[in-house]
Order: sequence, then C-alpha cells, then structure tokens
Amino acid sequence: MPGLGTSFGRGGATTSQQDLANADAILIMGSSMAENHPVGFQWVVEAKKRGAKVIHVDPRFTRTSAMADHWVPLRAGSDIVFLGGLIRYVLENGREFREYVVRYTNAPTLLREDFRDTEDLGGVFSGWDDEAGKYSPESWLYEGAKPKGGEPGHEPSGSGHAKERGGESQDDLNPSPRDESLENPRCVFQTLKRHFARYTPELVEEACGVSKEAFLRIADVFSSASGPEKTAAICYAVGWTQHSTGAQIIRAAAILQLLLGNIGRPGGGILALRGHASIQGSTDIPTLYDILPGYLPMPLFDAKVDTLAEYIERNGAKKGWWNNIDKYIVSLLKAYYGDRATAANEFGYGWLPRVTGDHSHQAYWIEMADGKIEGLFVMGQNPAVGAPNSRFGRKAMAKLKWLVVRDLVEVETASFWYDSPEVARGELSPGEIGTEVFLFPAAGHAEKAGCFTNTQRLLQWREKAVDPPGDARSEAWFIHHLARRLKARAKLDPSPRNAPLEALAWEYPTLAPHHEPDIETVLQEINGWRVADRFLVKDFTELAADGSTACGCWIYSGVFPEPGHDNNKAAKRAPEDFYGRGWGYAWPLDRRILYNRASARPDGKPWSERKKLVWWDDGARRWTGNDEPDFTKSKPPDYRPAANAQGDAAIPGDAPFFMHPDGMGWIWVSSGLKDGPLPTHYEPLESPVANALYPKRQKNPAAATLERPGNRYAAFPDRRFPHVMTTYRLTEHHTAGGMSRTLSHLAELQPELFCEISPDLAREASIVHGGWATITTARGIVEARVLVTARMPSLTIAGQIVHQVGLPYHWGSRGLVTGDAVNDLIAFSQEPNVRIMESKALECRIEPGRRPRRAGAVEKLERLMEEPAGNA
Amino acid sequence: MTRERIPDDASEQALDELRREAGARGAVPRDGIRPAGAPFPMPSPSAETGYYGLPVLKEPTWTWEVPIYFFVGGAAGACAALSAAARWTGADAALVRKARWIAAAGAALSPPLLISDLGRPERFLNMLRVAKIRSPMSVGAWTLVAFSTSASAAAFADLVDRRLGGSVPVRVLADAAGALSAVTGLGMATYTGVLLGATAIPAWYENAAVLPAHFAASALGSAVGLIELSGRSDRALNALGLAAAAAEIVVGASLETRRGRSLEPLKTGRAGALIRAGGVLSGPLAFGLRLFGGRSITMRRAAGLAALAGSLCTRIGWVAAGHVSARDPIPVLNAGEDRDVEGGND
Amino acid sequence: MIREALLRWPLIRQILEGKDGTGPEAMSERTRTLRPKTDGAQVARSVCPYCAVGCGQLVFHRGNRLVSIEGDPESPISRGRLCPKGSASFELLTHTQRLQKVKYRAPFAKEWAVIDLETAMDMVAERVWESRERTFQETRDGRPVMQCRGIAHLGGATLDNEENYLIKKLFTAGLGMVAVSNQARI
Amino acid sequence: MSAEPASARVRPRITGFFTDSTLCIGCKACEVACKEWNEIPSDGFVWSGLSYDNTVSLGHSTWRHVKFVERLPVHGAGGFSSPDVSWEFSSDVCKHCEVAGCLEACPTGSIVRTEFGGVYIQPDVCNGCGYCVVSCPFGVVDRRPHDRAFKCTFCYDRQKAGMVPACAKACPTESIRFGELEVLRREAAARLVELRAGGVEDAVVYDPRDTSVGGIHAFFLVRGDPKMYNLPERPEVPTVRLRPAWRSAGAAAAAILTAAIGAFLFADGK
Repeated sequence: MPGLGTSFGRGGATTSQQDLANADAILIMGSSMAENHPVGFQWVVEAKKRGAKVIHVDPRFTRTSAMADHWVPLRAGSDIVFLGGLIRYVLENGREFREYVVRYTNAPTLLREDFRDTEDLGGVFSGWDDEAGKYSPESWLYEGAKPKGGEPGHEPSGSGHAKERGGESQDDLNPSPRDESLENPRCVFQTLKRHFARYTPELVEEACGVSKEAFLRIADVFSSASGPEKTAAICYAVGWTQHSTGAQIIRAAAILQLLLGNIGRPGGGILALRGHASIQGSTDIPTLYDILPGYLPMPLFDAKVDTLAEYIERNGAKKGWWNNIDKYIVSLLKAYYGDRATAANEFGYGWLPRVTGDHSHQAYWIEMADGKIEGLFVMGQNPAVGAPNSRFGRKAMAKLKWLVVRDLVEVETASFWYDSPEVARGELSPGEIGTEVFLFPAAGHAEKAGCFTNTQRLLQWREKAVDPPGDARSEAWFIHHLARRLKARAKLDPSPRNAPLEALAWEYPTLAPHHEPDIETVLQEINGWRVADRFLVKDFTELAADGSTACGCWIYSGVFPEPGHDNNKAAKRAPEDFYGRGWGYAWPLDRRILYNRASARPDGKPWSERKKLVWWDDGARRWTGNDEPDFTKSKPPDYRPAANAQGDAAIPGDAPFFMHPDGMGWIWVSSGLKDGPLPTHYEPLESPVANALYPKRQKNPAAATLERPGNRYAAFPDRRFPHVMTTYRLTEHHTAGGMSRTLSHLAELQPELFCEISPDLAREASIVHGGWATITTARGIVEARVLVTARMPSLTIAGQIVHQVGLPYHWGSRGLVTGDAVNDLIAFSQEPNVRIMESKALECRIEPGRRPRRAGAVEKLERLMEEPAGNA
Repeated sequence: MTRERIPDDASEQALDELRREAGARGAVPRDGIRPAGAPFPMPSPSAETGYYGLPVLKEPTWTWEVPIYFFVGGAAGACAALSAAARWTGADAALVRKARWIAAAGAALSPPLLISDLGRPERFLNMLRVAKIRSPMSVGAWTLVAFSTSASAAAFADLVDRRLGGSVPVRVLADAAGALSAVTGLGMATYTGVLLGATAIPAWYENAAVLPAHFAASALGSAVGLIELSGRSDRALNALGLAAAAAEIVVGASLETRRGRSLEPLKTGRAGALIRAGGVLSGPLAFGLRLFGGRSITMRRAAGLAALAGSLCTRIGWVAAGHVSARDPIPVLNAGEDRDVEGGND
Repeated sequence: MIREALLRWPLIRQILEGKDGTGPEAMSERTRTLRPKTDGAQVARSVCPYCAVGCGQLVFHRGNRLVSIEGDPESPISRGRLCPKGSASFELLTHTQRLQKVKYRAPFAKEWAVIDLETAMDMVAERVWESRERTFQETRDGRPVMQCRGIAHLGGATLDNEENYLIKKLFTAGLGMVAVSNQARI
Repeated sequence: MSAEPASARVRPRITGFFTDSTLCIGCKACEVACKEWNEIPSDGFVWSGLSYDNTVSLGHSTWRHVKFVERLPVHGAGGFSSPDVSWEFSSDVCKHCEVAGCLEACPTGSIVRTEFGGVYIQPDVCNGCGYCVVSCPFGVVDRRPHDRAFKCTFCYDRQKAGMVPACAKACPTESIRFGELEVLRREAAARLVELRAGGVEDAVVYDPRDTSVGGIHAFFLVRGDPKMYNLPERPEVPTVRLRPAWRSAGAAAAAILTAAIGAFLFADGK
C-alpha cells in the first residue's frame, strides 16, 4: 500500500469501480481487468459507451486488450520506463494541469541543497550506503526540515505498510518554502523534470519494445484527458505490484495522475484491483507482521520505542491527521486488553510483541527451512502451490513440528507429505517427515456471517444462509475456541509471558448450533465504544487518548454507530446514488472517492460543471456534493492555520491531502519509502536485458534476493535462461486453484496448464502447438501444453529479439484437473517496501517435450545449473 | 457425472493417437475425446474453414439397430404389398400365405429394433402421444403400429381360416387386414427415405427426392428375394425382381453422375464403399442373374440373395454416410447460396 | 372418468383443438406446473468469495440447504452480474470433495486418520502452548520483546475482517506471535 | 401436410436473446451460470488447444458456449479499434428458430413451443429417438448417451416466474441481452449503426429471416463473416424437403403396386 499511501496519505484505491464510467480515458496496465475482474470491467465498458478511450499496456494481447482501443505490448519489467516516458511527455509538452499541480501537490516545494539525483550518482539517490545496503533518506527531506528523533531513515525491520515516521518532513515548518512559479531549480517540479529527462520515446522503444509511434499516440490520448473538463483513470493489479520495484511503479502512476490533476475527481483516480475477496480488509485489519489495525505500526525493537510515549512521538505527526495517533493506539490497546489496560501500565503497550526483524511470509519461511519455526497455521491459503518458490516452500514445511491447515478441501498444503512432487521425486518420503498435520474443514462464505472489504475500501456484510456441513466451522469459531482454551491455561500459570494472554479481553457471546461467536459483537468492537457505558462511538472523531474509549480499528470506526443489526452499516442494502451510498460502508466515514476536496478549485467551486463532485456551499458554510466530502466539512476554502497549529487545524482550507502534514499530494516522497523519493527504472532481478539508463545499477539496490541454496538466480547475462517469463491468472480459475480446480464447471473450462509463446519462439525452439514444453528456471522445472499465439509477441529490445513465455499458475497435484505448480519457478525475493516477490518478470528456458518423471526432473535441473552461464 | 482425466503417459499416448486420427479424419466420435485439439497446428477461423474446421452439425446418435430396422421394415412392407396384389389378382393362395407370413415376421421384428435404439426405451409409447403430419418419425411410428397390427392380423386370420376349413367372415377380415397391411407396408418401404431426406444433413437432404424411391426399390428387391428363397419361383416374382434391379441401376447411375462436396460421403470411405456395394449387388448383379439366368431357380435365388445383401448394405451405407457428412462444416456453411430449395415450405 | 383419462392423452386434445401437436396441447402436467427451483426459498444477502470486486450475491436456501446462488441486482457495483467463478460458488459450497471431518496425520505416519473436532482443538491448543513455552522471549538486553518466534501464521485475504481481527488479537496481542502474514502486499 | 408450419401462430409477448459479440469479454460466465442453474454435468476435462475454447461446441451438457476466434493482433491497436478481428468472443446458444427443425421433427410432442416463443424439450416426455438431433440446422440439439435429448431450455422455468434466463443475468458486460424479441431487434439495428459509425465496419447482425427458418429468437451481432463462428449462410428447416420426399415416396409406392398387380395378372395369368 505505500505506493498510494505515501503519495496521497492512505493505502487504498482512491476511487470506486463505478466511477470509471465517468472517465474520458482509462489506462489499464499491470492488470488484465476484463479477465480477472470481469464484473468490475462492466464500468470500463460503460465508459466506452460514453466515448472514453481504453488503453491496455501488457506483454500479452489479453481479453482486456480485445476490448481496448489501444494495446501495446511491452517487455515485462519495463513499466517504469513506460510511465516515466509518459511523465516526461506531460512535462515536455506542458500537458500538466497547472493550477492543480501548483495548489494541490508538493511540486513547488523546495528541496535541500545536499540532495543528489540518480542522474548525478549513476543510479542511486544521495544517502545510499553500499555496505548497509540501504538508504539514509535525510537528504530527501524538504528544505529546512529536520529529521526527527535519532538517526534518520528506516529501521530495516520496518516495512512500508505502516505510516512509519509519518510526516517528519513537515513538522517543524510552517509553511514549507515553495516556489509557485515552479522555476526554482531546487523545487520538486524541476527536480522531477531533470530526473525523467532521459525517459524519451526512443528510450521507451529501446527498453520496453514499444514502437515510438504507438507510444506517442497513447501518450497523447491519455494526457489529453486532463484539465477542468476531463479526467483519466488508471487501473492496476499485481502486474505492477509483484516486481522488485513494485511500490515505485505505483508511485510513477501517482505522479502522473497528480500532474494531470486526476486525483479526487470524478472519472479520475487510481484503482488498485485486488485479487482476493478481502485483501484490502486483511491490510486494513492486518494479518501482517509490521502493522496493527488501521495502519498503526507495530513497535519496532530497533526504533527504541519501549514506552507508549516514545511510540507516539516517533510515529505521530504534529501536523495532519496522524496527529491523532495517540487516540487510535490507546483505543486499540483498550480493545485488546480491556480493563487490564490502564494508564498505569501504558494500557498494556508493554505487552505487545516487538518486531525484531523481517517476519514477513518469505522471511519466516526461510527460518522454517532452517528449522527455527515449530508450528504453522495456514487458513484459506495454499502456499504449497500458491507461494513463490513453492518447491522450496514444501520442503520447508517438512521441517515443522506441527501444521494446522484450515480449508474447504484437502489442499496441497495439507497433503504435501504424501503427494507432493518432492515425494514423487524421492526428495521426501512420508516415513521421514515428522510434521504433525491437522486439517480442519472450514466454513464457506454463505455458511457464516461477516464482512469483506472489497477493492474500493467498501465493507460489505454477508448474512449467514446455512450451517456449515459436518465439523466445518468458521475461522472465528476456531480462534475463539482456541483462545478460550489458552486463556484458561494462562490463568493457571501467572508468568510474565502469560500476562498479555491472560489480560486479553475475550467475552464474545456465542450462537447455536455450533457456539459460533456472534460476529456482530466483534464488528462493534472494531467500531469502538465508550468504555464506561459501552455506548458505541459515532465514528473515530469520538476516540480519546485517555483510555475512555476502545476501538479495534480506527479507520473502520463508524461502521456500527449504534446497537442493533439495522445500524450495521456494512449490511446496508439500499443504494441511494450512483456511488452507492446506502449500500455497505466505505472507510473512512463512508467516503466513496478519496481526496474529493480536489474536485473543487482552491476557492471551493467545482473545476467544471461536467466534473463536479463536492463543493463549498457558502450559504450553509459547509462542504457538500454528490459524495461524502473527504475533508473537514466545516472548514472553509479560505481557512488558513494559525502559526504552530496542530493536527487537522494545521491544514489549510485548500489542501485536499490532509493526511499529509502539508496537506499536499506528494509527487515527491521525502519519507516513507526505502528505495528513493522518485521512481527510477531498474531491471528485474532476473533479466536478459542490461539497464539502459544506469549500466552500473542493473537492479534495484534496495531489493533483497534472499539468494541461498534452493533459491538460486540466473546470472547476468545467462545463456541457460535466455527468455523473459511472466505469470498470470485466467478468468476460469482462482489463484492457485484451491477454489476452482475442484469445481467441475470451472475445471472443464481450463483443464490443463499451458504456456503461451510466440510463433517465432516456437519455430526457434522447434516447439509445436498443442504439444508439450518443459520450462525451467534456476529454481524449478515444470511441463505445460503449448499454445502458440501471436498474442504473445516477441519484442525487439535494444536491437535484439527478446522472447516472452507466459504461464498461468492455477494448477497443482490435486483436484479434478492437475498440473505442475508454476510457482516452483518463482524466486523468493523482496521489494524493499512491502517485501513482495517478483513473479511478473523472470528468466527461463523452454524446451520441447515433457519433463523427466520422478528423480529425473531434479537431475535435469541440477545438470543445467552446473553448466556455465556464459555469454547470452 | 464428471469424468476425471489424470494425464499420465498412457492416457497421453492414447490422446495423441486420437488427435492424429482426428487430424486425418476431421473428427473422432468417442466418449471423452473430442475432434477438438486436432488438427494441429490449429487453423485460424475463416469464412472458408469455418470455426477451426469444427463440425457445425451433430452426428446421428442412432445405433446399429436403425439401418437393420430400415431393411427389415422395408422388406416386410413390400412383402405385404405383394401378398395383397397377389390376392387381388387371384394368384396362388400359397404365395399369398407365404408373403403374408414373411410380412408378419418382419412386422414382429421391427418394433423391438426401433425401440432398442431409443435413449429411453421405457418411453417408446410416447411415440403415440401425438400425431404430427410434418414429422416423418411420427408418421413412421403410426405407420409401423398400423402395419404390425394389420400384417400379423392378416397372417393370423389366414391361419384361423385354414383351421376352420374356410370361413367367409374370417377370410373377409383377413383380406381387409391384408389390404391395410399393403398400404401401410408401402409406407414402411418408403417413409424411411423421407426420414433421412428431411434432415439437416447435406448428404441426405441433397437426395430427399431420391431416397424414398431408392429405398422402395431396394425393399421390393429384398421382398422378392425373401419370397423366392422361401421356395417360390413364380415368373411374376422374377419380373418384379427385374423391375426392382432396374430401378436400382437407375438410382446408382444418377448418384454416380452427380457431383458436389456434399455427395462425397456417398462415394468415399467406408460409407461410400457400402453404398456402392449395395448398388452393385441389388442393381446390375441381381439384374444380370435374372436376365441371363433364364428359368434357373438357383440363379433366381442367387439374384434374390444379392438383392437382400445389397439392400442391407445400402441402408447401413446411407446411415454411415450421414455421420461423415455431419462432420464436414463446409457444405453446411455454404448451403443455399446457389440452390433454391425444391417445393419450399408450404 | 374415462373422458378425463382420454383428455389426458395429448392426441385427443390435439384432435379436439385441431392443433398440430407442437403447442400447449402437447404439454405434460409437469410442464404446465413448472416453477423455478428458487420458488418459496429464503434469501440471504451475501458477497462473492473470489476476487475483490465484491459482487453482491443472493443465496437461496430452504430448510438449511442451499438451493442456488445468483447475483444481487441491487448491488451498485455488480448490478446482479457474476463472472464464471462467482456463478460457480454454489458448486464451491456443495461439491462432493468438501471436507466434513478433521483429518489428522501423526508424525511419520503414511495415512490420514479422522479425529473428533473437540479432540483436535485440545491437541492444537496443547501444541501451541508447548511451542510457545519453548520459543518465547520476554526481554532482549534488558528491553522488552515479548515475542513468540516459534509459531507462524499465514492467511487472511480470503477471510472476514472480524476473523482477521480475532486472529491478530489472539496471535499477536495475546500470544506474542510476530510471524503473521497473508497474501496482501501492495 | 398441415396448412401452416407449426410455429407461425401469433403469440403474446415473444422473448429473445440478443448476443452482442462486440461486448463479450470471453469470461464464460454464461456457460457456468447455465450449468449451475440447470444442474448440467461437466462434459469432460479435455484441453483443445483452440485458443481458450475447451468446451468446443454446444452439446448435451453445454447449452451456452463461448467461441474464441483468434486472428493476428496489430501492435498499437486494441481489439476494439482494429480493422481486423484480432480476438473475438461470441457466446453461442440454441437459436429458438421461428420455424424449428427439432420442434417439427419430434414424434412424441416432447418438444413444444412455449408461450414465450421458445423451443422447449419436456424432459419427462422425450424418449431419446434422436430425430431432433439430425433435424437441427445449427447442430444444437444433442442426445446424451443412453439418455434423452438436451438443449437450452430458454430457462422456461425462470421465464414462467418472470425471471431473466441465468446466462443473460450473469453476463458481466450485457453482451447477452434478454427481452422482447422485436425490441431487441430494433436495439440490434441501432447498435449496428452506432458501431459502423464508430469505424467497426465489419459488424453484422446474424438473424436469417429470408430462409425457411424464418428468423431466430436468439440472434447475434458478430464481427466479420458469420461463417467464422460456424453460423451457416442460409440455414433451412429440414421440413422444406418433405414435399419432394413424399412425392417420391408416393410415386414409388404406386409403382410397386401397379408393377405387382401387373406382374401377377400377366406374368402368371392363368
């Protein structure tokens, strides 16, 4: 989420799917929306009917391209060059929305003298430390800003989900030095111009393989949808995020949209298309290691935040919304520890575990491989085929003492000990695997009540229809009854470590017939209440820092303002307007389009009749319009904060991005990202192509390869793995297939794993359509049917032909239809900000025929790895 | 109901082999395996090849009983007609009786054959729920019912008549039944041609006007053959045999001379071979044997045998040709461009 | 009596009405009284469990059994439409391969065993307690850590917000687990 | 032969499908929604290699079928703007012909014309004689081995309750429109004009009304030659061959009778 979070203030899609219908142009990139979000795509079709131009940029001609007005194939992993090219095109041709840029973004803000750009330092920004392998971002700060508390920069253990050290760039400044003429060479605007000066159409052609003509046509179409009368939207998905530069690709899109004035306005915005029912929700209320609900950071051991005061001082901000962090963390602790959380014990802050390192998925999986993890819970996920380097992952699971899997069917994660490829290949055998496995039947979506948060931050409640079959139960039931047992045990053993467990507030009424916890009481706890009388709070503005309120997730506060099912706003089903107010609940405070203050001019009047959304009603002295204003309703456009005003009071009436201390949209991110204040093109961790911009910096220096036996990489260059490989989903299946391979009506639609290759590659490698091919990377080996198609073009990069191999990743060893797990080919790797793997651009080799059976497959791989990489 | 296919090497080889076959023949009608996937590499769809060259039509789902039924029903029907004709012309009563019994035998055999082909045999009576003049299958069903009843009634009455040593009312009844069986019998001999002709399958509907006459001639030929083989050698039968054979020669000649992609299945492959064999056996061969056999009973019986064999081949061949024809999308896609349909829709 | 019997024979109806046997006269009792299977079923307002578009679903059920799952026309996002996966979500909940009992595999065992739910819960609680006892760290160089490193969790993006909340509350705030993760990234 | 073809009666509100391929995203929701509602089994897990089409054709267990017409994409041009069809999707279904071959062929009266103008196989009546299979000019009706004939029911059960057929309800992009036939035909004409104006010159409406089929209640808007989608140029209802066939039958019968009588009179005349 930090790509969006650092740019605008919140790590969520800025717009809603319906609003795409209002766009004049839509750029879909890093996503095949028609294939993976078909029902959401109806709004793109709606926009087409209203005359919008749809652009799809993707290595493959997909079902989305088939519906687009423009499609250009680009080389997987060259996205920042393409977007940088668009940014340069806008700047060079004066296509930016000038007044928006000057008034609503930090483009005019001046930067420090000592900042050095990648263009000056051959591929790194100032502050890079080669030994430590990380940045000290002090020189990225605004001019005159002081780093706050101790040495600047990020603790390595921290991750980008949290608003870490939020706003250090602004606190001591009021206001920051700006040059609204945008002429000052040290202002963000000029720095941006210099930074992207080399991202020319020629470079785009050389690095992306996109013809100059095609690029210029698209640049013109997209940047024309800007200004008071027009807007353009951008849709992306994991085609952008699953890269070693993932967050920065999204940053590039954010910069482009800020320059074109497309944030907070109808038909504008950036729509992040999430792939799971509640992936947004599972970040808002995280099952992640580095944050607490509502994007509050977990206490980092290295950050020396041993006391609550230190935590608030470090993570709060004097200006902007994060000034309220004390209220939110204290209310959360009250929700967690109830009466046992008192001012005397810092509300139990000391009981929270400290983050002492990288505890993210891939990191702890490596610890698992080293035998450091005893037990693992897996709920509704299937890492044995769904996680990167699943071959490494399955072997790691064999080192566990015990494993608990909860799912609807017996997934590969539960059965790895007897039917994984490793068993077939003789690498593992049940007799040698000491892992104790518990496989629990889980309840399906219609067999339990609860809410998902969809891709546009909308909480939608599901009513329970029927009881789950047999011993199937919900995750809530499992956790509740596990908690009961453990707390009972903790009572008997009052050691310090058991204090938090014992203190944990856990009184949820249960319902017949299975003693399922009453989920609405949990949602009420998330909404928050006054501790004294348990009156539910209206919303997070009622939360206090003195322990008088409890709230499980401040950004969701307001979803359940009064008792009774009728007041469960997530369950509301009476849409009143186009944006669907009255249907579900969009955080925060039911606002459907974020930062919509920007849909009005600085003086509060709409930019245009055609694109009006919210505006200042001078008579009523309040903001009003077609959506909930994402702004303090009573704050007039001409409001100017008093010197040393704090919190929201420090935000002027014409600053739409009020989560930020300066209330501006951040073209420049001086704090919060670990790999630079601006996006820069680096090649993927595995690439057959040299970095056309920075020969000395082939790949993102801040990204981690986690290279080790079992997680090997191709060399550069590497003739063993000459082709670019990318993975994707098909409409007919879901992720690794756990919810689709067992369904006959889906399985028959895509019954076999196949690879898509160009006729050129087929000829070159003498592979026949409809036959078999074996695809190998430094990690693994799979076989697939061959679909030879011109939809998967080979591209000319820097004068040489680069072939791309496309692989959907839905198959595994179980289900009605089976196939090799493509994730065996993907490497563990970490984008620096969110530690996501790079699965969208790797290097592979492809040969005709099926892979060897049994042990032969591994032998083939090992023989290949012994060959010299040589020169490609 | 779902079949799971574990892609092990054995099943893969089977599949590849089937794909090769499909590539050669255009389709493999086999459970679980479809013509799809072949031929490789895939032809891209075009106005010329249609959708990846896949069939437009569905193949007939009929089982082996159907052509046999066409043969038996036709022969029996023609027999009934002959017996009636013989009776009216005051020919030898023994001949009439033989013909009646052969017809009755065929009439008894036909329904089981037809019923065993049904997907839901237990529902065969539904054939009598309605009477649809525009449905050859419905007309045929009613014809079969009428024919089976009348033909067996005629034979039975004949039996009773002889037991009682001649009783007028019974003989009247027998003759009435005989007459009815003659009319419906002629229906049996011809309607199967209409049944095939009035379908969407090019090789069949292109011969809508030929098939009924063709099947009738073939039915007459086999009827004559059956009666002769049962020990008769009347000159009249031989004359009728000659006539049937002559008609078959005409039909065969016309089929051979007509051209067109939709007629290919009638001339090539297994179906073509069967149809040609049938044509030769019941046409020139039968004709020659009768013409040059003079008064030789053996030659006439040989001719009768040839006609029977030919008739069977013809029925099997035409049904097989329908399968082949249904697999070829080209005539279906381009039909009607040059030809305006005879008769039209009244 | 016989008249009724005869009138039930479509042929008679056909003749009396002078029809050709292709219309109502040929319809069976079942056809004439045909109704959709959702007739009289109860409806639960639900949401599709696959991707994050968040399509509204109507879950039809009768006597604690699912009847059908369709799109919810009132949803401002999906307007009643569903993709193939959403359309298949009835089969997702009703197909034969769904688990109904807890399966247990003892260390080094070659077979699954089926065990009782409550027993399984007791065993899991036991494992958690022991692993936590073994791997819990209260302080590091005199500063609080309160961390249990020996147990990890994966999953959440397919679960409900309330469930994620309870997981984080028990595992992190209660047990001190830090290795908690799910699919969600950027 | 009866005075008028079975289906030419005037009926109340006639409904239809208008499948607009230019709006289809090839998601196959219609196939699945149909199978889920009508409880149709899967018909096998065979990878075809024909683009993304693995159900390959309509059949006894596939009543909606999405075709994937794959050609050569043009760099820079999306499928929508491209002068050539680059990757076109089209959801096929029973055409519910105005004059329906299967309906006229059915000997049991199992196949009936409903009050909505649809052609419906009564599952409790069909005895699986298979004659409708060879009588459908579009190759839609199919007999399941050792069972009866199957095809799209036009969701007769849903229509009776005023509900939209399952496929049309699920379709995410309104590529499958359901409604009053004549209204849909007008909409299709308008859509065609709009598309042509927008530069999609190769768009055509497929609704053969000048043949004996007399128009179809489930008609299509496709790009390029309909034959690419296996849609016949001039489909004819098989009953147009009844007259020549029966004429031939009559003549043959008469000939046999005359020949027989003649033969017995003169050859054996005593």
